[in-house]
Amino acid sequence: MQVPEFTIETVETLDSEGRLLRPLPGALREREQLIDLYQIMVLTRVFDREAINLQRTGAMGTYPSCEGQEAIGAGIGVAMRKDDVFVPYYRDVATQIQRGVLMEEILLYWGGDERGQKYRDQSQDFPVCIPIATQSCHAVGIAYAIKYRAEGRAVVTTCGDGATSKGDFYESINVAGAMSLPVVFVVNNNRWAISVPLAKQTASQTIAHKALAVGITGIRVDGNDPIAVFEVLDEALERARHDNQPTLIEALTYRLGDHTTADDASRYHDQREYDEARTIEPLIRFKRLLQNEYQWSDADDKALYDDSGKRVQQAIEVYQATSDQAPGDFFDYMFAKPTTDLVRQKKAWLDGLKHHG
Amino acid sequence: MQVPEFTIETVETLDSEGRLLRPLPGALREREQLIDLYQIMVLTRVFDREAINLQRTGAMGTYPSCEGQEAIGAGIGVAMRKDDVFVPYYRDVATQIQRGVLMEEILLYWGGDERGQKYRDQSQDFPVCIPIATQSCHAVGIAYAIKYRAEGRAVVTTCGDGATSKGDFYESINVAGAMSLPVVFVVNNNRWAISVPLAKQTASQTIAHKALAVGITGIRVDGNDPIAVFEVLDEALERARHDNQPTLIEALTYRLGDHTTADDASRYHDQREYDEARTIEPLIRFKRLLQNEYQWSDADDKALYDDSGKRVQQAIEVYQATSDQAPGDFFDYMFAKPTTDLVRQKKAWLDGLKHHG
Amino acid sequence: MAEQTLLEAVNQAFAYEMRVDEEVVILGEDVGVNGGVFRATDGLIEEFGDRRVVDTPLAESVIVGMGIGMAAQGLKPVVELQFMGFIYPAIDQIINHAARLRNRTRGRLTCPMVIRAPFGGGIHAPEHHSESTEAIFAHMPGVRVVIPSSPARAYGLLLAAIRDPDPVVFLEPKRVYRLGKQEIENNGEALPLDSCFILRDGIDVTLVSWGASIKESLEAASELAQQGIDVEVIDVATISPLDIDTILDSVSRTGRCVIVHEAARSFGVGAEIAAQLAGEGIASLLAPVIRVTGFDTVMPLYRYEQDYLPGVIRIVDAVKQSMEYR
Amino acid sequence: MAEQTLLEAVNQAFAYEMRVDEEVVILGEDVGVNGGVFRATDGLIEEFGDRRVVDTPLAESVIVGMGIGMAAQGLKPVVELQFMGFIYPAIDQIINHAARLRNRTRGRLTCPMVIRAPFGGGIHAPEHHSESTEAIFAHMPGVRVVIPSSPARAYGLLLAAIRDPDPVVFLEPKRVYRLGKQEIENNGEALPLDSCFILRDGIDVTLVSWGASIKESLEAASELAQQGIDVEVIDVATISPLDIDTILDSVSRTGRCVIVHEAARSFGVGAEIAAQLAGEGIASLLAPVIRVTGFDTVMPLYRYEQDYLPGVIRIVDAVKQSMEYR
Ligand SMILES: Cc1ncc(C[n+]2csc(CCOP(=O)(O)OP(=O)(O)O)c2C)c(N)n1
Ligand SMILES: Cc1ncc(C[n+]2csc(CCOP(=O)(O)OP(=O)(O)O)c2C)c(N)n1
Ligand SMILES: [Mg+2]
Ligand SMILES: [Mg+2]
Repeated sequence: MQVPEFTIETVETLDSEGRLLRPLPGALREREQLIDLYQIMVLTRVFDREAINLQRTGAMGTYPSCEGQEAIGAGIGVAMRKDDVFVPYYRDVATQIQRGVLMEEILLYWGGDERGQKYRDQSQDFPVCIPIATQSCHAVGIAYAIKYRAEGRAVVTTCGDGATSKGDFYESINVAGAMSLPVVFVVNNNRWAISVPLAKQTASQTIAHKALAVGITGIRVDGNDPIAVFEVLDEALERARHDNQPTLIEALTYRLGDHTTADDASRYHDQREYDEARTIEPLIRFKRLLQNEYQWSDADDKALYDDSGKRVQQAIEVYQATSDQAPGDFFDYMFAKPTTDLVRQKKAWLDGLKHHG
Repeated sequence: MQVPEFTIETVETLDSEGRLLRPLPGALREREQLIDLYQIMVLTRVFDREAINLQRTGAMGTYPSCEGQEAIGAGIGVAMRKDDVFVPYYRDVATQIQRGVLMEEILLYWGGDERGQKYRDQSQDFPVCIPIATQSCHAVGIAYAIKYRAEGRAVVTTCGDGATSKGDFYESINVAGAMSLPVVFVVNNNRWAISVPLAKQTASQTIAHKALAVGITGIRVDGNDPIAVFEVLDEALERARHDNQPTLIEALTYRLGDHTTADDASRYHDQREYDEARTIEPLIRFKRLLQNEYQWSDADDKALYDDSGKRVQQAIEVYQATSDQAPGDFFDYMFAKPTTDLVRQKKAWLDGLKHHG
Repeated sequence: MAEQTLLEAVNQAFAYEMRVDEEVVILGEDVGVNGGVFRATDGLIEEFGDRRVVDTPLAESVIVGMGIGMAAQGLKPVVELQFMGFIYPAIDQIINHAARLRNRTRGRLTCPMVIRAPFGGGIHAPEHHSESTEAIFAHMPGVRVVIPSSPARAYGLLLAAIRDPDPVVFLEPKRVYRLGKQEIENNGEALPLDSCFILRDGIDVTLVSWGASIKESLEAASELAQQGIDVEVIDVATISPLDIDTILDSVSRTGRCVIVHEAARSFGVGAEIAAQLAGEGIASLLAPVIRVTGFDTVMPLYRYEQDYLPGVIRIVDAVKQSMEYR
Repeated sequence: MAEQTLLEAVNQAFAYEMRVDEEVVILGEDVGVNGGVFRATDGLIEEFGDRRVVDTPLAESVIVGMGIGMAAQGLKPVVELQFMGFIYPAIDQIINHAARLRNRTRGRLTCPMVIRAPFGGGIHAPEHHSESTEAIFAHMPGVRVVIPSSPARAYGLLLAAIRDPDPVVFLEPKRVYRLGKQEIENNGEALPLDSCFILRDGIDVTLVSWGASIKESLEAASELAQQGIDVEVIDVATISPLDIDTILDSVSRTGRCVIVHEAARSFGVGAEIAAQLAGEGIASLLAPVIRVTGFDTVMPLYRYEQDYLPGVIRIVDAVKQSMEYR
């Protein structure tokens, strides 16, 4: 009569000490592959820190750190194929970099310039989405188009735990289920929506349980473990590409930074919980795995960080050397062909500029 | 790793022949009580038929028949207390009548007159809600107010199966769960949303499963069985009143009419499914129960139908004798105190009326 | 070539375009087997299948949102929202995404989508089924708002909307869905999306309207003609971007302007037209601009809806009032 | 009596009213422990508890929808939506329910609710955080739209909004949240919800604005005064219902009107004001009504937002242009 309680197990491959709990998936058996995974996490971490610095020094606007969520992004990026489509939220630096978005573009966007979402080397992925959960709907539509043309591709879309309270999230997973569409929803469960902890967000036992409401597969994965994330994504993407089966994946992690640079988490954080989360964050444990099993030395590590630092510095230089948009550029992308009225508005604006210098 | 499949049993007390499958609940042990339940179903059926007639003859506007859903409405109405609050959708004639809404008011509303929602004898219940699932949100707010004042009352809100695809439905059940509010959501699963069958609406195994997404109790009940509906409502309402526990109830039934008088279900209905649904509709089987167990005679039945017919005719007479609203009445309920501009707009309108007669 | 209603013209435009363009996909509630609650998509699922004529779950936000995703992939989704009163859950997707995708990505991704909804009062419909809120959409930079008022314009403008590379909110005046027929050549010719239509030339007063109110505007013009007042009637049709030049030009000749719309008066589309007359057009004005509109109230239920709608009498009065002003 | 910012004034109005009225309940995202992302509700959860200052799940539609249910039960919910860019999922609840509940039930149920949202650009915020779409709400019959532009008006108007028996959309110009302080007596005195505020008397031109643009309007007026042009500055404040009489009266004295707003120009609130000048006010007008506004584009990201916002230079130019017109 009543719906039973039951537990959804969390998929893991690493324990908190970085020890392997079970064999590695086929696609990640090589040392190089694991180092690639680590490398993207480190690059993301270094980028993230520098982005925060840029904001602090006034060289960039508000920025949402992805510290702690690098493993999710890394796992998604490795699992996706180039011709799949990624529909991100705003903490997806790791995946976006892998998908060809340039670091300088990410900086440009948070630096208040639309050209940061033009993505020179990535034509199909959606830009960062700010209005929470709205992107889930776009992912469903892209999946429809893929299925319509029988292209055998898939869509991955991300969001946060708070986003799962929104109608758009639910409507999207429901339509994906009802229409059987090739889309994977990855929830970054970092336990907070700004200051609101998950317990206030929903009474559901897990976020993976929400899959039951719409009849799709629900999976819970250790989001601090990029191998496990890769594994569940890889499987989900195969189901999507071959059988048009959608999946909801809850990736468990913790937001290690403030919500954004405009936030002060000390106003509401639980310090003990935070300290605990720090001990199981993805980079430390993955480094241990490499150290224990793959002869990864401190020197290797330092070299990787140095190299990442250089790449990020280069991106910052390109960002800072980017010339301004042409004056009044913002008038030019409203319609394919500028309307009479916009032509006039732009002319008036340029005239004013000329007049006043 | 993956969410398991499991079955939610359907609560039933009557089989399709009207035989009792288990003992009656305490509150429905007396013959009179059962007859009351039957009486409200019959009255609703008669009202519904006459309302359709009124529409057909041009004496009333579009009307959504509730044929087939009388047992749900009857069960809800009997289970609710006077000081609970009802937040209906548009097929809730049975419950509304029990809650003091006058039949002539219901006619007046569908006859295109706002006074039909003034409800002379019912001060707190919400009016009929047309924008699908939006009412679920109101129910949550009412439940918040009740809990805020620790009044030990509860809210019941209804919607259709199609409504469960909407963000508002999900956001509401989620908030009810997260905040632990005294509200019962009853989904009238009549298998259709206009022409869209449930299978196209969602892939979830049952609608009761959706409760799992938000961590509240989910129950499935035979919606053609008013005793079972009463029973699950009664329990849910107690949980709500005493423990602020929300419940989602899926009441299984079938839409026996067109969607509304503006619809033609023959364009899309599955005739065999429909014929089958006819055989298990609530009135026939409840009559069998009364005949088999409570010496209900054909004469009793005829008397009840006649009496219901008379009551409905009286309501129709009152409806048809209702004088028009005062000219320009529609200007007067926008704000507690009319604004300067509305006073002017009304005056201009009345002047025009005077001028042209 | 056959006589068609506005509704049939919509249906014919669909059939035409879907035959020539595989990328056109219709989606919405009840658009499939049922052919839409007004039958605008009648018969299309039979011809094009349920891949291209898609019955969706009841969820306006994701319907429009998925349209955006489809459009970004190069499909040309035409979304039907059953009534304008139910478009609001999708506003977020329209204003925050459809209208901005091109700009946000500097042209990398675009949104060639049409969002159709029947609107307006006067058909004895239930609560929430009779509103006119085109002004809300007109105020959103990046979406076009188009309203046909005749079968031929419905045909030509819908084709244009589907072919347009940007999002179009296409509002259909349901009161005239089946009122009056017109011969339409099914030749796939689109109409421009940036021009008003002058339906009747006149020298005394410019009467500006759109949608179902065009009917009463033309009737009023005929009546006024008998009284010796020569009214120019303009169907705005492409509400946004607005072809103000045609209106300014007309008023520069007549000196007088009456604007008619069903929507609530304040902050309605009529306000923008009047505002431009108070700006650019001021030197032409010989009389106050008069707006004959719905009132700033909820649209009454059907028994009283005629009290709300701008009828011929109110239009005629307004034109005369304008003429009398010196 | 202390000097307060607009933000502090909002906070103080809350504290005042919540002390005297047990029915006032605040709800929204992060309004509790965090005190709201701008700190408008700072400290309130400590004083009034989490029953009365309620952190909700992230779901704008149900936040407003539950406010309606609470209000119908006689509570006085004050809902915070974090930014105007995120108000759209709740529009359905506002236009279809909050605005109509009294009318639909002929006064049986009412909706004494306030919906607050910070709005406007100029603070270097991310995408979707800088829009001004007050016109959309102004066009909804049955809701009031109120925009304070100073600490004192924020205090008095918020108190009035909370006490008002009908729904009020209360938009706070976040650019001036912390810009400038004002002494406010915490006496619980509300300001009227149906009157413009004349901030500066003048005889040459009427300058009409609201929200953050009041700042530039006043600056422009000072600058123009030095050039010998005497500008009357009106803060509309209560956008809807609009106190047009005060504006018409001013223009009847000056003969010239310039309207300033951040929102996109077309179909904005300025259009309604100009339209009334083209109607009732036509005889007073000595010059075209000029609108100095945002453009019909997406609000640019922060690096270019100043290009979009109506600054002092554009306002001064417009006033001079108006003065030069004969
Ligand atoms: C519709 C909407 N409402 C509110 C906001 C403001 N906001 C930005 S991020 C955020 C919290 C999101 O939490 P979650 O989904 O858990 O993602 P996280 O930031 O924790 O990664 C809120 C409320 C928004 N961007 N969009
Ligand atoms: C938001 C919204 N979208 C569309 C409609 C049009 N409409 C009215 S009833 C209905 C189907 C509702 O189906 P369901 O929820 O199953 O209830 P039922 O009518 O079957 O009882 C639709 C689509 C509406 N009223 N509101
Ligand atoms: Mg989170
Ligand atoms: Mg149904």
